[in-house]
Amino acid sequence: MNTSQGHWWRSDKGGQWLITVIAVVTVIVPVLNLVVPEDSVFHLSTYAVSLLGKYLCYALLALAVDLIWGYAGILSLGHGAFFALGGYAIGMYMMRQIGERGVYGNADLPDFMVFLNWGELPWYWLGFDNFSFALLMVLVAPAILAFVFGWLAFRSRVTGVYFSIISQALTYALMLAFFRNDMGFGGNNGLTDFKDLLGYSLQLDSTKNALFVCSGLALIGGYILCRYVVSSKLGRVLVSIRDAESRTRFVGYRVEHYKLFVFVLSAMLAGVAGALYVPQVGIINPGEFSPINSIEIIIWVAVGGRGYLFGAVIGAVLVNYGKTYFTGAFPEIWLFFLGGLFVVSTLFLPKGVVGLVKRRSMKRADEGGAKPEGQIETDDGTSAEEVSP
Amino acid sequence: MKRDSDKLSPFTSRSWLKKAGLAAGVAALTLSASIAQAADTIKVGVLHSLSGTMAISETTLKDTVLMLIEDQNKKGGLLGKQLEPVVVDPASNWPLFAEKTKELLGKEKVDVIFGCWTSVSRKSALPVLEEMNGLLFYPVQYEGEESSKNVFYTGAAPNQQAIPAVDYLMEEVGVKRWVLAGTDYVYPRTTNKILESYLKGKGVAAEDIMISYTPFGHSDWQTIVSDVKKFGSAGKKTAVVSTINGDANVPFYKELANQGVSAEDIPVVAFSVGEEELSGFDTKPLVGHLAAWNYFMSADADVNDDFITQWHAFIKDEERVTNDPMEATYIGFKMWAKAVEKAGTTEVDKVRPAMYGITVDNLTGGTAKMLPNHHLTKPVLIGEIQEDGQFETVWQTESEVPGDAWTDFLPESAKLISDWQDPKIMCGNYNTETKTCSGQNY
Amino acid sequence: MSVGIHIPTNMLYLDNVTVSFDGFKALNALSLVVAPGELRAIIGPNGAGKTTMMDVITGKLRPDSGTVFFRDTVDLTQFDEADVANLGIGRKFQKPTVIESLTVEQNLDLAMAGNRGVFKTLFFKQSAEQYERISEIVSLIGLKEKRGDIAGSLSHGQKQWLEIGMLIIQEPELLLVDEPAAGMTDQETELTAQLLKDISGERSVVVVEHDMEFIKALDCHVTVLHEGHQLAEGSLSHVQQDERVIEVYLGR
Amino acid sequence: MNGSLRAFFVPFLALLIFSSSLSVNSFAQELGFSDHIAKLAKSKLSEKAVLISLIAETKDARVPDLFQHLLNGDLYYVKKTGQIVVIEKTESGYLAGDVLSQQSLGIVGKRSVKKIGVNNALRRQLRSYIATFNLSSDEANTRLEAAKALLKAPEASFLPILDAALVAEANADVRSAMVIARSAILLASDNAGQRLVAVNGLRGATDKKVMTLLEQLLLEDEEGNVAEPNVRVRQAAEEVLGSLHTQARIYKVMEDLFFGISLGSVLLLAAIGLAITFGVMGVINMAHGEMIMLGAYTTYVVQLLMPNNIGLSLVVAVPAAFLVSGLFGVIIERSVIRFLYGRPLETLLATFGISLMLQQLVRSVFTPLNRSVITPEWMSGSWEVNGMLSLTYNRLYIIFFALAVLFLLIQLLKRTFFGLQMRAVTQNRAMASSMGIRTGWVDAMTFGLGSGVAGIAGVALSQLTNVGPNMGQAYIIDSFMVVVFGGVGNLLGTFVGAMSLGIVNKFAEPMVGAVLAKILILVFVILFIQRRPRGLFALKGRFVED
Repeated sequence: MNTSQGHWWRSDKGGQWLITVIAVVTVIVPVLNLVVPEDSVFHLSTYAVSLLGKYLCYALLALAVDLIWGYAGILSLGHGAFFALGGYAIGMYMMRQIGERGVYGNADLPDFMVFLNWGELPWYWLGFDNFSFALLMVLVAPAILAFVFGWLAFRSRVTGVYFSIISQALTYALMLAFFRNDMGFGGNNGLTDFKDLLGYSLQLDSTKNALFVCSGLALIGGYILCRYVVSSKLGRVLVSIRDAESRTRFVGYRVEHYKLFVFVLSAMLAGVAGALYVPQVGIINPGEFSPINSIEIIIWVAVGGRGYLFGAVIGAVLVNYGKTYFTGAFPEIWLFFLGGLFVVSTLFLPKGVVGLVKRRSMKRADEGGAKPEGQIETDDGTSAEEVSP
Repeated sequence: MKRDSDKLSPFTSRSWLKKAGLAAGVAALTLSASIAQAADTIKVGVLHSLSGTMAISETTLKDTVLMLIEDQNKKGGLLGKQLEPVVVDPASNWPLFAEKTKELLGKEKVDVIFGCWTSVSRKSALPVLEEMNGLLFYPVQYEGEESSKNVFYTGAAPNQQAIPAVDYLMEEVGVKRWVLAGTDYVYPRTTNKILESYLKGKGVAAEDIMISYTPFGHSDWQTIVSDVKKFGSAGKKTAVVSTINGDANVPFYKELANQGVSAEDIPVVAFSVGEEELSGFDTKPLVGHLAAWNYFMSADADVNDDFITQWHAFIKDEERVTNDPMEATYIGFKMWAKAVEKAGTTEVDKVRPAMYGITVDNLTGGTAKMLPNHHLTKPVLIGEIQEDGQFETVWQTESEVPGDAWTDFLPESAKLISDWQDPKIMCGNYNTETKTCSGQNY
Repeated sequence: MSVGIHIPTNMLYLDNVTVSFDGFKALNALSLVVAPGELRAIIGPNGAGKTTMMDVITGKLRPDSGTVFFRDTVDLTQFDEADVANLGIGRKFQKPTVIESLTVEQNLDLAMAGNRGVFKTLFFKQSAEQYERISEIVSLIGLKEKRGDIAGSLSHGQKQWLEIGMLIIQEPELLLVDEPAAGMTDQETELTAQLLKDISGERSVVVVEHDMEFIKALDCHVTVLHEGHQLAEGSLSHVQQDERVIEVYLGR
Repeated sequence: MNGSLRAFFVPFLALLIFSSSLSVNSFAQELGFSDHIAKLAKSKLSEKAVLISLIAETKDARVPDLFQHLLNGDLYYVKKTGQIVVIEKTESGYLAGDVLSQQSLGIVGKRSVKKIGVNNALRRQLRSYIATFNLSSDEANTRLEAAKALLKAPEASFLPILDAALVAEANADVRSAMVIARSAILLASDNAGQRLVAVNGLRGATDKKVMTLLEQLLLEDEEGNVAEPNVRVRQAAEEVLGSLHTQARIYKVMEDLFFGISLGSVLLLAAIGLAITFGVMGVINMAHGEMIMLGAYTTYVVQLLMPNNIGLSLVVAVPAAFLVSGLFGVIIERSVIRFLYGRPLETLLATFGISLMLQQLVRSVFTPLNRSVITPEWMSGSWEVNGMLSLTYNRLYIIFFALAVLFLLIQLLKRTFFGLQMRAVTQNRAMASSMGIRTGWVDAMTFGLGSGVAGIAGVALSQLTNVGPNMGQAYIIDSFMVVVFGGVGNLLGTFVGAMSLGIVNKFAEPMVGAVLAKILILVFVILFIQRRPRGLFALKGRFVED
């Protein structure tokens, strides 16, 4: 029997591999960067460290999306919003940390407020000079948004494409709102020019490596958390919601509560990803809210393979590596490659890269019943409900 | 069935070790080895978006840099070495500007970067430039309020574009009532703040200033144009100062024309509409509206004719236009080349001091001089749009205006000056009241 | 009508229920009483309102007018599907709806009576009794060998049974079963009828069915629906002789 | 006085009056027409203003034409000789004609001549002169335009000529326009009585420019002195203004409504193709915006192919755009989407990839720069209902166009055999197939139809906004909002959805600004979907559970 609770790790071979790789990378990358001398062949540039750190953050974000899409069938086209909110929360902390070192030397106000003649710090900036508060907000801000939005949507049973479209509207509205300078988040320029985090200069290689390690650990932690959730009975309720939402209700589960729970959890993970991302790339601006970004996240998950968790991680890294490579190698035509990749992967890899590998290995060793948990039967977010006579 | 057993030991030690070893090998192979090559060329980074929303403007600048490099190489390169362009695409994605800057400086080891268009892209790249001590030439007019050691700003500061334009309207056209219309982002916000303060200083009453912001890519201007019409019917000569960004301009001007607002009634002076933007417009309804720039393609100068000829030959299209940011790129490139020759090296710390005081001929006549605040002296031209998409210069400053990094019309900013040459100052934001460099000393 | 042993006099009491879609009355002043422990069959031609009635009872649809009482006191129209399920009403759909990507065991585990709270399920651990309970049910529905199999791999009939098993393990007081015999072999049909008869008594069972053989096998009270209201009620032989029934339904 | 007599008399009078009323020094007066003109070549803009007055004063018969050429920007001078010429741009080059001798000089090199530039002040001056000449036109419309033009720049010097024209004028509309123009001029009179008469003469004029003129009377200078010293005139002006303001408010509401309907029709056009590909077929078509873009680029290409028939080009572009976008749609459907039916979210990914590729395609073919699509004459300008309310032609046409497209589409779906097949396939594919409908063909045609309609929308949008690689992106989210808000699978819902969003947006905009209005609309849609999870016109009943 492959469902018993004690086995939730054992059965996750892909996850074990993934965590091993991430753990090794998390250890080795800082060593290659900091310890190995620069002229060595094995030296890793700081540029590569930041790049890999960015990939890890994207991977965590993809994981968050796979949790709701792969397991609960909720296709959010607005998950970038939670990522961005987490990023803004940590960005606001770092803005406050600049203190007197801003260009106007004004300790009370961020630079962009100074030259736009703001009198005082708006109330929603209060508390952000405290790291713990900011950290709390990294989780709370996305959680509140997800809770309110999810509560409204799930309660009135907005499902399928309707949910997708209004989640897209949500992130679009937030993007427009954050673009407004009147909002007090730096408008289009966003928050930038960060100096340090917890007193450590962001320009130091050691800080960068520390952030990289944090990203690696967060990804591992996030993965274990997600794996635990999807392997629990709650995870099976989610799958049941995904496959037959109406049926699940008739069994007595309050579908909206479950969806809300996993949606909020996913938003918080996305927030953490954003919070780790921003110090590594050095800027957060409303562009992160743009609907295109959220669609891209979905694509990472789809390319990697939806509903396996580790598939999302692999997809995020693959697609982003592809982007980095193509923009450098074929700056003029890289969109052809990227667009083509999406088309080809939906046509020929309906279950993503992971699905491809699984299918191969399953053919090789066909031991009945070894179908992975979370394998998708219905390939769309709308649940396959009963059909009337 | 086992329950709760060995839950906390996901990996047996053997498999763990095996996997770790394999993973380490993979990681080491794929991630390491960015070997610096011995430099026998001078690498020039080009950091302009070739895709995404900004590609429309930035692709031209990429081509301009490539043309200048090709030209320089024909002349024998610099310091006896050939120039080698390294083009990357930050894809109109702001964090990607930081990443690509890192790539250019860290991986490609370029000696100088020409790039960026939007302020946010520059702000994104800035910390990286400062950290890795790179050198960026930024060729676009912007809101000012910045003077980094590692950036040379070859576009106009607000005092080289917005303020002269308003002066012209006030003095030559007799405008008494002002509409400040802009896209809601930092450049229009800052420019409008500066203008508002400037106009009020000139005795314009608050009710004679209307400020209106619109989202990026706004396409439905009916209401705003109708409001402008209404605002302009109060009996005083009215003008619109437009900081409307790129794509929103076409529908804006179309709506103006269709609602019967002609340049003779309510002229619009724009800071972001140049020849290249006009080439995408149906210009007939725009005739007579104004733009303020430091360069017009129609400028009557031999050096300009040569530049246009060279551009047409390079791009293999006689119809292509030239514009202000291209001139700024041209000036920046020529200055950098001169400074490298002067310093005898491409090392940033030697090239930078060599930059101050270097002069290059403007394409409109006169000379541009690099000031110690990393801005240029520039002539300011006001042109009226003609039906052929060119500008007719209707007014021009007597001499070049020195660029001011910190505007005098915002209280906090007025205190600051920038000087990277004066050993007593040596910073980008020297507070003249406290006699210190406020903030971080970069 | 069998006499209930439980305290409520009626397990289910629909009073004058009307539901309309864009002017079309799916249920038209329908009244229906089901006693505790009763097995009741409901027949009627397509569009008679059978499924709509189920939807109203289980809280999926709100009636335009009328009330639905469960155990005399609980007005079901005030609750949604999950509430209704937790009150003790189970429903089986016409098309077998099991969670195909979960195993037989997991399906039963999901349906098993117990706390449905989010955090309870997150930290849920199966107890030995629960394991035994599932064992009982898989034996009952004849899926003992398939306990660990993915539900999607079961045959149609097996899925029907699994769903019935899920209903039983949910321990409802009232079961609503929609065409359980559809697509089953004769032998399976017989077994299913027997199963339903077995589980009624302890609980009330309402079966909607087309298959007359099956109804006959159930050997219970029959209600005939037509155009949203009750046309006749009584034993199968009784209703089969009703003129109106013959006209609208059987007579075709 | 008959027409020909007027034609002779009025300009003569006009020139006579100019010569006597303009104060120019006697030395200048002696110089002839040709001398002034020669000076135009190299004088500064401020000098040109004086020269233009002087030229007008010469009463030369060539003056009206000359001014028109100067205004149009086809007056040039030959660089070497300073000779003033009129340039006609022909395909073979610049065709020059001497202004003085009116003889053709043949084709000249582009670089050998230079344009005589004018600025806004000069244009206004020229227009006023041309208006005075036109007051004597045989065409009533031209005279009406001339009178209206004088209202824009009322100057005392035009009074005699206006009076003369008034005497000759028989047409009531033109007369009233002339009376208003005359009153406007008289407002600047030194005589308070005349000013009072003028103010009263403006009573009943429904015109914004009249409002401007009256406002000018009431302006206060820095010391708080009102421009109009006479209290009675002020009171009369305030009174007239009051009624004008009331009218303006009413027309403002009508204008907002028009704006709203116009925005609604743009949204409708953008969304209606999606209502088919997404609403009817269930394909989450992220490449919808690019279909619009292809339609707009088709318009551009059509205009390139027929540069001399811009007016006709749009008419040609509509079917062309339908075919181009429709063809792309069919190709996309056959090569990608047909493998993805029943998996709507995968169509999202694939079509998103396609949209990236299409964007890059036009970027590679047409460069990333915006393309200039010309607005034909018949779509420019506005229909002046009265001086307070004018409706722009392009918007008007687009409203009608959108309604026509909607109507035709509904007819197509309801009344044709293809529509029947289409509905059959989307409602029950298996059944339709078993009845002998070629479902594959119907799918391709349906997707092609949706894409083609998007292409048509592109033609209309090319008249309003940029034609560039990113233009599709600007409409995709709005389109989805409209379709979802209206109710998926319901063209009428799309129509009502588009119109209500458009109107709400336009009424909110003056209150909260453009940015907030847009945000509010989005929030409104989000909240609305909570209330009605399947949109405004949701299908009801059991069968929607799919």
